[in-house]
Amino acid sequence: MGADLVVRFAGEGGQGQVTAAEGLAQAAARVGYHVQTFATYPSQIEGGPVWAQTRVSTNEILTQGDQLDVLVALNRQAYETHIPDLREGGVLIYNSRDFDEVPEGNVIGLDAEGLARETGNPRAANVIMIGAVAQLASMPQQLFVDWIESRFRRGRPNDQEVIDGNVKALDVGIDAAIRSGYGVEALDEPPVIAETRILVNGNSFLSMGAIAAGLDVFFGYPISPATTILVFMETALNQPGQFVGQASSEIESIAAIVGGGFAGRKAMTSTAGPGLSLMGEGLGLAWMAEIPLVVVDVQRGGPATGLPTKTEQSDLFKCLSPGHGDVRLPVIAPGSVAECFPAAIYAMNWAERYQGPVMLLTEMAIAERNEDVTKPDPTSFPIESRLVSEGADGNRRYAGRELTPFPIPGTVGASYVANASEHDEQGDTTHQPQVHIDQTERRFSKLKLLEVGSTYESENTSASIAMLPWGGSKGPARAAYNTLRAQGLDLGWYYTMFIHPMPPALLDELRSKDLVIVPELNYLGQLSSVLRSWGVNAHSINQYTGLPFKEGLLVTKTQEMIEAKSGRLVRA
Amino acid sequence: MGADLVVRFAGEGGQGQVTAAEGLAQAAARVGYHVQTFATYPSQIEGGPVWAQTRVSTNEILTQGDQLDVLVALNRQAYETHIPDLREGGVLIYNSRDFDEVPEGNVIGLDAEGLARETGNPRAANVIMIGAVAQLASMPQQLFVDWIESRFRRGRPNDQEVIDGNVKALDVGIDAAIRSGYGVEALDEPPVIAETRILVNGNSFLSMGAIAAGLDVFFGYPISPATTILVFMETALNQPGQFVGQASSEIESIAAIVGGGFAGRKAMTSTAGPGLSLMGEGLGLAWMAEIPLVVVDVQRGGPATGLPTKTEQSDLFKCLSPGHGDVRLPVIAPGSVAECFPAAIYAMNWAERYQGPVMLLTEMAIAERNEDVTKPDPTSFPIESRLVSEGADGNRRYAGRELTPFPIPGTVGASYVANASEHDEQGDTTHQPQVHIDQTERRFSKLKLLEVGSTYESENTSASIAMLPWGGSKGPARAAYNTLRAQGLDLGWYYTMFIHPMPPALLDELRSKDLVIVPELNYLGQLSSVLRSWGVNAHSINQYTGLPFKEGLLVTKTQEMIEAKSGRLVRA
Amino acid sequence: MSKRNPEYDFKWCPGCGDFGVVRAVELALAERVNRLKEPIENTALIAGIGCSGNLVHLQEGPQPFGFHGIHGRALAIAYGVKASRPDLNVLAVGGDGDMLSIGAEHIGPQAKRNVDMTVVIMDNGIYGLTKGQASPTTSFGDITPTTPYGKLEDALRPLELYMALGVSFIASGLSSKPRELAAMITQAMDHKGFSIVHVQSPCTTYNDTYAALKGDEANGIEPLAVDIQSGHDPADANAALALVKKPGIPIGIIYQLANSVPMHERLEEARDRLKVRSRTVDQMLTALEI
Amino acid sequence: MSKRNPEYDFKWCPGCGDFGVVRAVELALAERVNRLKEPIENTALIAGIGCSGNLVHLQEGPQPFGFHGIHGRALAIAYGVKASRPDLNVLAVGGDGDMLSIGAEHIGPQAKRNVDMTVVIMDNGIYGLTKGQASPTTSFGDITPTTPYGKLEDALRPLELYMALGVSFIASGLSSKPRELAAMITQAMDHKGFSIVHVQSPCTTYNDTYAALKGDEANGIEPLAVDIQSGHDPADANAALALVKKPGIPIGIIYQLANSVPMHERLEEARDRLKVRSRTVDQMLTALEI
Ligand SMILES: Cc1ncc(C[n+]2csc(CCOP(=O)(O)OP(=O)(O)O)c2C)c(N)n1
Ligand SMILES: Cc1ncc(C[n+]2csc(CCOP(=O)(O)OP(=O)(O)O)c2C)c(N)n1
Ligand code: SF4
Ligand code: SF4
Ligand SMILES: [Mg+2]
Ligand SMILES: [Mg+2]
Repeated sequence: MGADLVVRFAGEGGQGQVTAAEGLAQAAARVGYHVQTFATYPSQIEGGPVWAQTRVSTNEILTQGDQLDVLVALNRQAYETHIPDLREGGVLIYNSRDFDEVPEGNVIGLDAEGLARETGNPRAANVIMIGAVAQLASMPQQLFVDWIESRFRRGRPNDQEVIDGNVKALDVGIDAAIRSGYGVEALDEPPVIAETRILVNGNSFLSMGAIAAGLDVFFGYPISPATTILVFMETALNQPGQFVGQASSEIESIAAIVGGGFAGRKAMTSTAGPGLSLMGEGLGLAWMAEIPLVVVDVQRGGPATGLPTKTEQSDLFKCLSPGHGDVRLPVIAPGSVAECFPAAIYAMNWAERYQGPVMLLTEMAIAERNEDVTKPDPTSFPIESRLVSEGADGNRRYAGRELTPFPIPGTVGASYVANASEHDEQGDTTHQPQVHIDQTERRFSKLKLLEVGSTYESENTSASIAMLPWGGSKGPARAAYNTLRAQGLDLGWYYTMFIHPMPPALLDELRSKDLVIVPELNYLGQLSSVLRSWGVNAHSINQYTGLPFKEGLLVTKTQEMIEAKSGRLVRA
Repeated sequence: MGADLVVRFAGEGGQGQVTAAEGLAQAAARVGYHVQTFATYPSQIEGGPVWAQTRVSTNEILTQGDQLDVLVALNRQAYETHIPDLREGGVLIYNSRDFDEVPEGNVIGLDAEGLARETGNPRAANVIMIGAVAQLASMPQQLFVDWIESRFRRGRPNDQEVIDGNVKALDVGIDAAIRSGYGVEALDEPPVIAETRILVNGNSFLSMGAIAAGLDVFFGYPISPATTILVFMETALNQPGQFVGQASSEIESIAAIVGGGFAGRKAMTSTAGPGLSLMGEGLGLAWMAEIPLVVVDVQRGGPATGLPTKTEQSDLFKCLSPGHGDVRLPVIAPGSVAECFPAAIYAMNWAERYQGPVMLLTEMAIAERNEDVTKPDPTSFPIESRLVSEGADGNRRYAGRELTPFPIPGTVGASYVANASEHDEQGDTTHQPQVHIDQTERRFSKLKLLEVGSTYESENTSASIAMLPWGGSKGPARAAYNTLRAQGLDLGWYYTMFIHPMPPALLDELRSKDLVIVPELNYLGQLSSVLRSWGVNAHSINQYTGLPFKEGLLVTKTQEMIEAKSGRLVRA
Repeated sequence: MSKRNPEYDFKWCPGCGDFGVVRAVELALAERVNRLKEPIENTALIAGIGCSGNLVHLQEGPQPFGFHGIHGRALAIAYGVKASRPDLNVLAVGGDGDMLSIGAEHIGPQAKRNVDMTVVIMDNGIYGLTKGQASPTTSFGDITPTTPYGKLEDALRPLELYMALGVSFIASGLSSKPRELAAMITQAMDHKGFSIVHVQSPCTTYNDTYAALKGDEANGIEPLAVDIQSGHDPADANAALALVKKPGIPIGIIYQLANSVPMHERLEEARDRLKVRSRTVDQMLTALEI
Repeated sequence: MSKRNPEYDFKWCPGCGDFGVVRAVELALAERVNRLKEPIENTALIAGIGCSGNLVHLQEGPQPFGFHGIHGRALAIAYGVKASRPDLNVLAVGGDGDMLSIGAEHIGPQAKRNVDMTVVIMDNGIYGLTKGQASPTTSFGDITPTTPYGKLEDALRPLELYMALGVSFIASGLSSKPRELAAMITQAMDHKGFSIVHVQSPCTTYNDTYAALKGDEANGIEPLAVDIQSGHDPADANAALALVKKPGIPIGIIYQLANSVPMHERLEEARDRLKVRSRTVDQMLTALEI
């Protein structure tokens, strides 16, 4: 019996890999296992190399899994690409149509398409594969029958027929696995979890968080991997007074949410790198005119058009300094699907609290993967709304160096000019040196408000060397950390989703370390670079493959870095 | 006798301050003095507070001058604003129309407009003021008669009449000063300078440098303080094969120069902060597709629309990381008008040498001020042009991790796809992890080529504390440095216009210092922050007033910082 | 001018057409406040960047809410304001460079959505604030600092563009006639949908077109600006198109779509028709329970 | 497909209209190479981002120089290429989202300059690559992931827009007729000035309009696409305008300005006429000598 099962379905786009991986996850989650999926595919609608992976576990899942227990290779190229990841003793299920000879090892050859056609349902090839996988891992057939039922019961006349066909396909797969005689370690009993769980991906969970925080209006332009947030909002945000608009470009999106924020609404957009690059001027405008709003950046591979469907953490510099001039935006970066919901609430609250733009920085690997998480109680999160001007002295909008009440259009006596040129307290343009000093300091002093209530994780804080991952590298980093600690390494652990402003106590702790190791998915070592500018001796473990970290690699790289500690680590 | 004369003309827009200051400078330069002007005005066409200043000196001029020998106040408000800058013993010339009582001190009241009308040339009020100033500083009348001659001799029938009127006005001013009995220290004899000198502003000199480097095409959208480069190019770049276009926006500008660079031409645009913020995506494209081009950013006050006609050094973060993803652009920042010419040549050469985008970062205070500089010999600068593909293997454009020959459209056998998505060696899109690794490293490795031949200034290198200014803060920093050294302070001096990549030897020296003091005109301490991330213990002296540093302030702040050296200096 | 800040330091040049436009906006807003008994604070005035955009700071008397943002984006910001707050009266103002060059992309989308707002475009055929460069409406052949050999690009014909994009209300006015202009702005604000009032507002410093607009009948110089004849029916799209295709600049109400349905009414109608029911976050979460 | 990279992994869906467009581009370029004895490397093919833009990688046979940049900017890049190198044949390709939504601002300026290049717009009335959201040409009322209650924005009428912007050559084609389309592209490339070939190129996955375009005469369903009658004179702007204002989509050459003078010829003419003499840098410097 084992704690873990990692299965990968790999082939050409259109062969149902993603459905298979999600089906496996849904079925396993239903009986109480923890699950996590991951999929990667090229930027096109049909075809191209696609693979999807599911990890099922009795423990909390930190990574998608370095090594495969079962590899389902739907064509030869997939076999060649992925076979190195199959662990010793693992089982390969391959599409026998595409192979002239039988590969070595524990292998099950299946002509899935042919068999599917025989069941009368040519599209059920991936269900056959699921059946074989389920059998290999000794998972009960009923689980998957239930999943088929829930997936295909849609109130159409031929539902039963489709369901029966798929169950037949399932059984074909199960039979084939039985006949092969192979198996992988059976899973332990699922854990008993008291809380209600949901299975959700990062973008949906983030969207729900924003709505829970009171989101009123949303404008967005389609772009992978952020489009699903726009699409989610289209049907979710439709109460009277709410509005969702597909913008004509990201330049319109950012300008429109600036308009929404100015109008007194809680406003958001979502985009990815290329769109973010177009929002630089608009974000500067929001900073300067003090307009609350949230921009979600779902990172993909950069720069430029880059790798639209791959994951990376290379937009941090851009989020902190999106435009020219003295601007440093607040940035919150969730580290897992589970954190997306609270992160969105924090981001919305921050925008309202300091009356300015906030970056919610996430990434493809979190956005699209499904995870089981505890169902949150939306009412348990404090929701903040901006301090509002009553009108009496509304047009001293920009008075002083502290937060002032926000004048909402329509409020009698509160009119002012929201101004992106340097301005006096009522928003009239002026270029007097003292005014620029005062207003610059006003804009930065408001960031202090965001230091209240933000938290961080820490562990083994007495160690002089610490690991500090950010965003989606949290899970793999934690897995590596656990391994290294188990090996006896004296390593500290720190983590926060609050990148800027960073909790001051955390920053103080980090400054006291000899070395802070930052695993991040970029070339430049963006967070470590920023941390060094903040006085922390931080250095990165970099990866820029378009894929998430593997635990094993982080273990090795961390060991190497600690050994090289005395060397020159700065990358200019 | 003295080395220096500092005169300020202050009033309302339209009163001829800039002409007066420039006239004084031209006349003084003609007889061999060093001169520097500075003007500041609001973002509007008529009216508003405007002042212009001229410094005349027998020595090389480092700053516009902290204290005034003569203040010409054309209205009451100007008097009130600027009188604190008049040094003890200095002379105030004021517009008596606007004053009810006579101000204290050495004052000359002149109804310049009334007197001008009497001379028959109502627009000559500023020439009267010049006359008074000249007399105060004991400068020969003939100097200004020559200047008037050269300025108003335009081949029109009434030239002589206009010239006579202005000479009359000049004499009125001279008489008034003589009658007053006041004077300021007379200037020493001008120095004898062997080289030919020219009087030029930063934007013109930069433009000429770019043309000397072989600029073919230029596209730009008007924006202060960069517009004058576009306007310069419109009439300067008109040989067959050259092209200048007013773009419909900065998004079009950047895209068009990307097109120009791709087409095999040397291409440039110029803009200021708001335009730069719109170019983030296009600059990422140029980085990714490896297109040589130069973007001039003439910094003004930021963020957003900010302070369009004021000076600041707050776009450095944005220049280094203009867009999303792993991008770090080369940045060259000239430190004076004199450096604008070579800086433009270096920027053009760099773009060609590493085949990618280069930022030429300057600022309003350099762009618009006039300085006397040695006339350069354009043929004495080595001009570089990209390595060109002969066609034989042109479509392995992106092969390997080193520079490859650039295929010029039209070359038979050299076709490829210039691609801003991740791509293989011939430019076809691919998202394979290894390709992204290789191409990312290729893009960064090319930056190494720019470390060749770049230089820096250094002085008193044994000191453990050093000053490292950048851009237009070089002059005031040098003035302060000289004063501090004269006071016996053991302070090192470093300066380079090559901000990124910084000369490696310089970076090594800086890393060895206990403290590197970076005077910069921004709030965030942008260069010191970057230097800290590069392992240098750098800290900034910040100013964000829209105006250049004064020497005196830098002296004080440097002393304070050295005293506080042990304190916490990092600004997060 | 914001009442509490008489020192606000921006000034237009003497004779600048924008003086007439700000007067017209003041008149139209005052009339609206009076007629609808709606506070002026219910109006959001979103300005572009240019001499023209400074109108937002130069209004005399009671002040609407103002927004002075970045160059070219007034319409996109105004769209966000109106989508968020259909109860507000949204007015956007800007220059020909702002609205027809860098901001040109924002007209079509608002027209297609028929966002219920009014745009006043101050066309002086030049970039005023940046000192006289050519704009899209600068005439072919004109010499400016950026067109030293004469402008080599054809001039844009804005009224034709608005027609092609389906702008549902189009008027053309003169800054020199602030009362007439005010009446047009009033009508545009009353129109349910996206309305443009395109104003000839000469730049006395860089492109003084007063004389050309007015003509000199005595000396046989035809005026560029021609009043639309009283028989014109703005509801007739073909007649409107014919009008804008003629040489010269027609002055008056050019086009008004009958039964125009603005964006927020379209949305309401669709939500009602489809009986769209919104779910609470808790309901969304519950649907995902394992 | 670049000849040395058969593994290039982008694929269009079966039946995608873009297959016909790439074929037409190949044919037109081959014909040009043949007729003008000009190497194919003299053509620069500038692509937008979208399924359509991938055309630049999917050409079979001899390859022109290609550029695959960023979303919406193909025309602006192409402008830079042509301005820099009037000797190149410049062809830009992209989708309806690319060219008419995010990139909409770039059509007017190139039209006004009359930049001598050809644009092929693959209009499928949808955002293909991002999985089926509404584009400016998606019909009013259509349900897509971003218009769950039906599209509430009016559809853009691109041909009318091109006419209003003064595009000097306008053709409208069908991806299902690659030879006819190739002939249009040839004519557009031969035209001296800014030319647009607007192609109906259905998206079989998200917006399959093949049937609607073709109609079903037997069952009384009028085709959306209607061949232009042979009597039409493309030099007649009024006739062209009338054509594009009719319901349905006219197929054929809609408009061609007679005696069109492209940007680079305008510039040359002005430089010659004014006898513009360029100064060396040394001369510029000397003029500033003190
Ligand atoms: C992104 C950006 N680009 C350029 C500018 C500089 N700029 C300010 S106003 C203006 C154009 C002014 O022309 P117009 O819109 O016609 O207004 P006018 O001054 O003529 O009223 C420009 C280019 C800017 N502020 N922002
Ligand atoms: C700045 C930016 N925004 C958004 C995207 C995402 N994106 C890629 S293609 C596309 C639209 C595709 O539609 P269309 O242009 O009609 O081309 P099609 O795929 O239909 O051929 C979008 C929005 C992007 N790449 N860059
Ligand atoms: S420059 Fe022209 S538009 Fe600007 S204020 Fe002066 S007259 Fe008016
Ligand atoms: S999604 Fe549509 S446009 Fe894209 S390849 Fe498939 S059919 Fe063609
Ligand atoms: Mg204008
Ligand atoms: Mg499309």
